[in-house]
Amino acid sequence: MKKIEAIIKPFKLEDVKEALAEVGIEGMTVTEVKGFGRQKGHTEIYRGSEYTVDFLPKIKVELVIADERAEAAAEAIVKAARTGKIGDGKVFISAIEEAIRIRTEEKGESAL
Amino acid sequence: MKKIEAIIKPFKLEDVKEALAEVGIEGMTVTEVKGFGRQKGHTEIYRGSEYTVDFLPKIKVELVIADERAEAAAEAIVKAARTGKIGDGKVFISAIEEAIRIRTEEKGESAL
Amino acid sequence: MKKIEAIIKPFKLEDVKEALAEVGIEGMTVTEVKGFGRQKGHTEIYRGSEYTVDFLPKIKVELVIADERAEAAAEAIVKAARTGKIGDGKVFISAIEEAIRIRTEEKGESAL
Amino acid sequence: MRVKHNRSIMTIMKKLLIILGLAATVASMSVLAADPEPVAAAADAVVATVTATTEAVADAATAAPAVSSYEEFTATPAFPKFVVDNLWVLISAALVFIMHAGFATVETGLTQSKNTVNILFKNVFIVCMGVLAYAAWGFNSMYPGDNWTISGIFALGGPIPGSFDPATADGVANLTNAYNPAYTYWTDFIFQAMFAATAATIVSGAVAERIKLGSFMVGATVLVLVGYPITGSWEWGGGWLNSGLDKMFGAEFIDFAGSSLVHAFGGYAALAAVLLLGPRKGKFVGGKVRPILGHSMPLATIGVFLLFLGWFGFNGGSVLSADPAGVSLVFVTTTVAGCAGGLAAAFTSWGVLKKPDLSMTLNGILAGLVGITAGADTTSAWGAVAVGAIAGVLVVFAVLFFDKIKIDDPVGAVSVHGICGNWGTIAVGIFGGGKFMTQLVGTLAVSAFAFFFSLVVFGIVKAVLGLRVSEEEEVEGLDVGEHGMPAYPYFQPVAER
Amino acid sequence: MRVKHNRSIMTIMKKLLIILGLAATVASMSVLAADPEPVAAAADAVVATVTATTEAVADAATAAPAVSSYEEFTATPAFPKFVVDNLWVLISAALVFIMHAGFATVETGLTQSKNTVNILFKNVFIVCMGVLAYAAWGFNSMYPGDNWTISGIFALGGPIPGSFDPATADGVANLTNAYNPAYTYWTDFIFQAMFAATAATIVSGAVAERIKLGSFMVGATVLVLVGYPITGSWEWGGGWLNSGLDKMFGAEFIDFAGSSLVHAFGGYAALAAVLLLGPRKGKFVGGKVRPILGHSMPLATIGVFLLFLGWFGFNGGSVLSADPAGVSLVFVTTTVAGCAGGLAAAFTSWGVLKKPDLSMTLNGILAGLVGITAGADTTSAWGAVAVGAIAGVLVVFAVLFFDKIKIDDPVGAVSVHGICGNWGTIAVGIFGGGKFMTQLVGTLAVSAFAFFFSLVVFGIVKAVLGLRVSEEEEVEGLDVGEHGMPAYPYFQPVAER
Amino acid sequence: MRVKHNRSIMTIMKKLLIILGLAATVASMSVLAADPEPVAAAADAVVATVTATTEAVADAATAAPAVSSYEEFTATPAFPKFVVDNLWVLISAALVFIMHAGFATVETGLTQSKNTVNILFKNVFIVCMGVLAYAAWGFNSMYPGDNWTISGIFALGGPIPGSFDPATADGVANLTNAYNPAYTYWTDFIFQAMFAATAATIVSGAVAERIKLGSFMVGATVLVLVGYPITGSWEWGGGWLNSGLDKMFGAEFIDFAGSSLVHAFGGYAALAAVLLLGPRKGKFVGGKVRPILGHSMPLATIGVFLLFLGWFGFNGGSVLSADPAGVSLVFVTTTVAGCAGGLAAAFTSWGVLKKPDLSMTLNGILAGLVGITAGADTTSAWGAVAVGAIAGVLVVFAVLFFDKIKIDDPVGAVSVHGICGNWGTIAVGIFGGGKFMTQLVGTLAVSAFAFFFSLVVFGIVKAVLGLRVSEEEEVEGLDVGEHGMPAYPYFQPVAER
Ligand SMILES: Nc1ncnc2c1ncn2[C@@H]1O[C@H](COP(=O)(O)OP(=O)(O)O)[C@@H](O)[C@H]1O
Ligand SMILES: Nc1ncnc2c1ncn2[C@@H]1O[C@H](COP(=O)(O)OP(=O)(O)O)[C@@H](O)[C@H]1O
Ligand SMILES: Nc1ncnc2c1ncn2[C@@H]1O[C@H](COP(=O)(O)OP(=O)(O)O)[C@@H](O)[C@H]1O
Repeated sequence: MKKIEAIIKPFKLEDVKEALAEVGIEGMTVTEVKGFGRQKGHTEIYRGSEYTVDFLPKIKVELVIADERAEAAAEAIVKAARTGKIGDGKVFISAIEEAIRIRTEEKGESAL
Repeated sequence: MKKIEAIIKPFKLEDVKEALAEVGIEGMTVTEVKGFGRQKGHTEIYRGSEYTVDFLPKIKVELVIADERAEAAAEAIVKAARTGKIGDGKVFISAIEEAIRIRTEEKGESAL
Repeated sequence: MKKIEAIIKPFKLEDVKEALAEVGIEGMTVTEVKGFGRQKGHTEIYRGSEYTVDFLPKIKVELVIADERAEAAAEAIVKAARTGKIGDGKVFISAIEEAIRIRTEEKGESAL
Repeated sequence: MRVKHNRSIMTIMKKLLIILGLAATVASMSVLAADPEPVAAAADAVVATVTATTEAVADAATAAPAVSSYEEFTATPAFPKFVVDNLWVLISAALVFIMHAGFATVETGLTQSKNTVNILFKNVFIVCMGVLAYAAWGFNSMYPGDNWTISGIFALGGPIPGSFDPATADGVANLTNAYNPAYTYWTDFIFQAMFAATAATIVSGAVAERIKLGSFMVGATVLVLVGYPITGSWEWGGGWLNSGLDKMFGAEFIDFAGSSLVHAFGGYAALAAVLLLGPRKGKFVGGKVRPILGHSMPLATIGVFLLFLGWFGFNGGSVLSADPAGVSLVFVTTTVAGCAGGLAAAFTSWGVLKKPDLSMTLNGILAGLVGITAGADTTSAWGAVAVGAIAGVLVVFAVLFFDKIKIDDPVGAVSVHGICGNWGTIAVGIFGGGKFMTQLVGTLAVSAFAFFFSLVVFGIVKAVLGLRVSEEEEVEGLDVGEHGMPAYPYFQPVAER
Repeated sequence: MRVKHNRSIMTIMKKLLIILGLAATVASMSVLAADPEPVAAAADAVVATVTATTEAVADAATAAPAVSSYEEFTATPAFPKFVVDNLWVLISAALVFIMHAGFATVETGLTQSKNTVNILFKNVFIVCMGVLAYAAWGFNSMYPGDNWTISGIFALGGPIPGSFDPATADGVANLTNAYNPAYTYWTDFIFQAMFAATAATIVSGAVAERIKLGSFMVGATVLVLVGYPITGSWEWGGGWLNSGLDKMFGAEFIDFAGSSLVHAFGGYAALAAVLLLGPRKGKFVGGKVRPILGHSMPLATIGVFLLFLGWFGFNGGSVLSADPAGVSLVFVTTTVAGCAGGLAAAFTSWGVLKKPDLSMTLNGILAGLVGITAGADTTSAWGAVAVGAIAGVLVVFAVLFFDKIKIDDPVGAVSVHGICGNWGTIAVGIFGGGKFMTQLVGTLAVSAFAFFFSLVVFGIVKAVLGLRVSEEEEVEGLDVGEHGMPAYPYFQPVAER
Repeated sequence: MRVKHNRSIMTIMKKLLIILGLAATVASMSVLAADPEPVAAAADAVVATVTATTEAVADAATAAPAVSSYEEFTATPAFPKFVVDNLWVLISAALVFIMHAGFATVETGLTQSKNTVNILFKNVFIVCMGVLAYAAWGFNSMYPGDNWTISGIFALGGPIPGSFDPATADGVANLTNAYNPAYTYWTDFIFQAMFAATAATIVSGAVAERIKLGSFMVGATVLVLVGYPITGSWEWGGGWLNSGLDKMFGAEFIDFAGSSLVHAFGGYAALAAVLLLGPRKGKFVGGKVRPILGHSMPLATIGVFLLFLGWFGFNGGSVLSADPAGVSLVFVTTTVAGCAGGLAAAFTSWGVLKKPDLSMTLNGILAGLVGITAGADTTSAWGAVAVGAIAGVLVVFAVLFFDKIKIDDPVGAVSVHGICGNWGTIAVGIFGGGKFMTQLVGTLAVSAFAFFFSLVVFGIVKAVLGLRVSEEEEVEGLDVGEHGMPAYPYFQPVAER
């Protein structure tokens, strides 16, 4: 199994969710994160003093998926999350050794 | 070393923590996440318009652990987090290559 | 590629960010988490009843990086995040199989 | 005393006293009341004269030549003073109104965010329902004049009139000093109506985070509609408490602005509801108290400030005129008692609990205010400091005590309003113009009635509708369960936005 | 009616009526108004006498021997009553002021957290600008006395004077009952000034989360500076609405405290701005309504409590004296209407939408208050309950209706102030002291003017400056976009702290 | 001027003037004050007559035949006016009370969430302590009558009496116009007491997020108990400032409601404390200012609205009667000055800092209000606009200036209350009824005393108890460190719930 982690722009979450649904993905977990990258933060002013907001709000989408479906899922995410502007985010893929569904104790791919 | 990631129902955190303590686990990191899965969200109404809350509040528990203790830990989590109702969550296990304790620079299992 | 996950004390984030910038790292993702570990939580009182805060606020820094730079990065983090007091946190390193830059669909190390 | 008509004591009173004897255990804090005489001496003189004055003014006013229309009345010499008095009672009504915003925010701040919409809704509902219920029934039940159903004990209510014609005798009877030396019928009604909902609001805080919305709404409505006017009629309506204790104890019962009639009533009604309801899941686990933290201290603090502000109208308006000596004394006693309560609770919590606890300090301020409410017009300034300070200490121990006996009251409503309502009433027999025994009997009577009435009402509601939300709903929060709506949807579905 | 001077109706009025005919479609809710006569009969008597009284008092006062300085005036018998009356109008001004805090919190609570600084800034700006604009121009444009530019229709404004010398005739003319039987020039100005900004504040809520800051500021300033005083002058300034409808419909137009002049004006001005602006991105997606949740229900609720409090001054102060019969009736009608509106909306939403919706209940309270505003002094207590309850039902359906026709009003301002402002004005012809047709024509005239005036103003602003922020800014929030500052920087750069 | 008794100037004053000369550097903004004469001319007439009037009324009242009891007094013709006057001062006290809620929310909103419980606790403590300290000592120290310890400079205080018997001469002396033409002893006390705590509250905001709770409590108590009454006695108590500057500069010092006595006192006391305390960790890093963002703009905005509301009592009540000309002018000047301050700060921040800064705009409103406080009764309406607008500009630059010189004042208290308190006092010599030099000397004297007194007090506290929390506690927040309690426990231990 693979784990796909995608860092995306927050307002793209709905699109990504729908794109994943289209390729048949039924489960995912999302987290609010802050990202630091090429997309530089903006300068803001508070009571006369400038400061830089380096960390921009992003959403992390995580899903564990059978090996053979990983590529399709990654592709779906990339397509749905793209705006073409800097800061669109990344997709990372890694290996997962085991998955367990807590409710049923099913293991492996059938747990997803 | 293994990393165990468990997505559980928020009100089960205390039970899971205690179950892990019983099998001798002393460290973990938890995150507030939102989950999308078979457990369908509910429909709510705001000012007359319906909307679906797809993403339900979950807690992610992460712990890194020596290979041989991983199974016991996963089992403890599964037992403690189970309610038998849909949406109980998942446990994922993956490999960790290195761990460092920042305070002492200890490495490997002794860093956990 | 490697993924470095560091759990650090919140007020060390800025130092870690700067240390990573010095070794040339340009991207990272941070999350607010709660940690449970050797650093015991404190006892607080609310309306006359004591309770223990087991979970302490921490920051998780995640970055994906080329294999050869992983060690330097981990070292930079450890140095910057250390206070020498209990609860300084951990660094975990694992393998990442693929990375994609959403904006350009670049893959592998060039996506970082 | 807000009596319109006096009635002599009834024999039924004696039966009630038996019930009261039993109820005395409920109010175990009576031990606190020591020797009633010392401090009150000087204050007695004050109240006597102020009362005399008010009556003198009243006499003067009513002695004015009868007028045949409101217009004529405006030309009488009594008119300018009538205008000020009436205005002050109206402004006080507005101040008491804002207390509901205070209750709403205190209760919201001291409970969890997942139950916020529910608490806000309940508080908003209570004000709306309370005023209308009082208009439809309560006002006439509480102030029956001569129309008692059971003399001095109970009167049927009924709707207030819709309008008066100022050009006729009807208008004169209700819009001039023929009705009251200091205010019109409308003013009387609206000031009293603002008080009415308070009792139910107090209950709302104590039963928070687990009561079914519909069940609460039904129970609270019956409390305001039927229960509150009954005990109210006993004293302010001229019933047995107002005129019946003199022969027995050598003094009438005094409850200036409602330490018992409003606050203890609410507190003991809340206690009964809480007993029927049980503690929140997770509050008492294995013999230990697990605190459930309030989700916003700024809200709780704003609420206490608003309540304090409202108290200037609650107590100040209860002078029922703008009499300078009376209102200014009441402002002073009210303020210093609230401040002393706050300091006392702060230092008590610091000493006993090791940390200066903000939520206890806030409770302490309210405790001091509740405490002085019965005797705000007859207590000396330094007596008020004492009354408030004792209330502030008392409330901390009361909160600890109720936790110890596993009675779960998220906001401390029973301690603040019940216990300190009792204390404040009794304190009139110590520091104010009353007699200890009369005050004790009076506050026990009101508290016992409130307790048993509420027990019956919520008992029936429990049997018919159920009182408590499902465990699942309690865990997930009543906001989504009862209202389908979170209070703070921070992490919204963000698509296309 | 706050007229200083009366002027007879102009022929130009007829032309206006043609426009109104067209505008009638806008106010499609007129169907709701049934038979005007029944309930109002008794109330008529009330209003007649109260008015008579006020005038009598006025006569008495003005009949007092002329004085040559303010100092002399203070020794006249009319002085004590003048002091109270004046004081009450001033206190009312303070209460109306606090409504701006209410608007700010309601609007903030019902919108997203990323636009919070922007909304707060707009509301703060509006109060500041509103008062100063009214001082510089509006007051004199709205109350022209005999200085009409187009008689009964429009008057040029100009700055208020800086000071009066109480030792001279100028002081007597402006600081004593020579100016008004009940208040000084300054009191008159400040009370009116607090009302002035309200119209723009109403617009602020409706256009929230997408309008450019600068464009809003310009448009709102023109509304307050020029637009609001015009319709104000028609009625309160003694223009054609005040004195011109009698012959046509057999009754003058009545708008006691501004259901039309303030609320409907604001509501329809908002409607025009919203139409020019379009809905928020993501609100209407593929024929479906996607609700955008308000970010803090406690803020919204605090806001409604503050608005309710302020309404005691808004309506109570509009008696323009502390007349006991008048002010106490207004307190009662205002309160019960607000409460009835809240309950009606709560149960309507519960019935129709399946859940008791807090935000609808809050809108219902405001709807009830807006509804009673036109007739608070001439409606009976139970008539006020009816007016409020109907407004509470109406507002729920109005909100649903505007969502259905894809008009995006985040806080329901058009429904609460526009629709219920119309309803309240018409209700004076049903439950209060007015005639149905006069009331209908009056409210349509004001609404239509507000709508078209706002359409022109914001139309020009749109052409010159643009109205809407960029899509990107809308997504990221106006707080960072317009102000470079988040409202809740929870996750701050934490280094070294 | 609130003097009860006048005393002639002392030679000791000269020595003080030497200290003041040195202190002049502290108040470097004096350069801003231009030609004192022009605008004030017309306004002079106003104040003269209003004062004359008030005195005339007073004379009339005191000329009334002596009465032997309060009851008799109520039958005198002076009574109705006395009732209104007294009522207005009491209502004003309630309005000033609500300012403490305003301070609490402004300070909370402009600081970090981890220090919220601490700030709320301090503010709640200050009100409670302030009122009681004033009762126990301050009132009598500030208004010594003839009981000066050092004539015109210092008087020992002592507790207020507990009660007056209205049936006796004592009652007449304190509860009737024998005490004051417009209010009772109690009213006088409570109105003044509400002011007393303000000075310490101002300090609270400036030292937020790093001062030890206990140390602050001790220091603030000494400030309120001892310090504030001293400068208060100089002017309002009839001391040297009130009666000593006439011969030197040809005019008495004027500080109507306390631009200097309350605000500058608080601002300069805060400055001294901040200097002893040092900036928050992380505020100034390597020569650069790193802003530490306030955690809730809605709280800050609510606070400013509440403060503005309270100012109607602060300034309006300082007329010390309900005199229509006086109070209505004060309402107008206060309002327009606050509004002008807000707009001026908004546009200044927009121009200078490129973005319209909400927190600066809020500061600007407060600056305008502080500015007009000294001359609210003697400045023309448009003069008040100028005073407020200048204050609004000034406050923006003052905030930038203190940041530049590395003085860390989280909420801008020194700028708003200190600098604009100075400006407002001096402005009375430009736009109001005062003389420039007198005003300058007066405000410098008060500011210098406050600064040095606070320096000594907090210096001793620092030596004995320490002033600053540990670095670790500062990083983790004072809520957990000092109170063991977070303000917003969002992520609670959730087991079983
Ligand atoms: N090496 C990395 N490891 C982890 N997260 C990263 C890394 N680089 C970028 N990110 C995340 O991706 C987001 C977008 O990256 P950025 O460099 O700003 O733009 P782009 O993805 O268009 O190259 C960042 O805000 C950060 O959250
Ligand atoms: N493939 C997946 N990858 C990552 N997280 C998942 C996946 N499937 C489910 N989850 C997480 O587990 C939670 C529970 O899953 P769900 O399908 O609702 O119920 P169950 O675990 O009982 O099958 C989800 O809310 C989501 O957070
Ligand atoms: N085995 C583990 N797996 C995951 N996270 C851990 C583990 N052990 C500790 N942590 C994280 O590291 C933080 C610090 O650990 P702790 O044991 O308190 O101190 P130290 O790092 O100094 O040994 C914890 O709060 C927790 O977030």
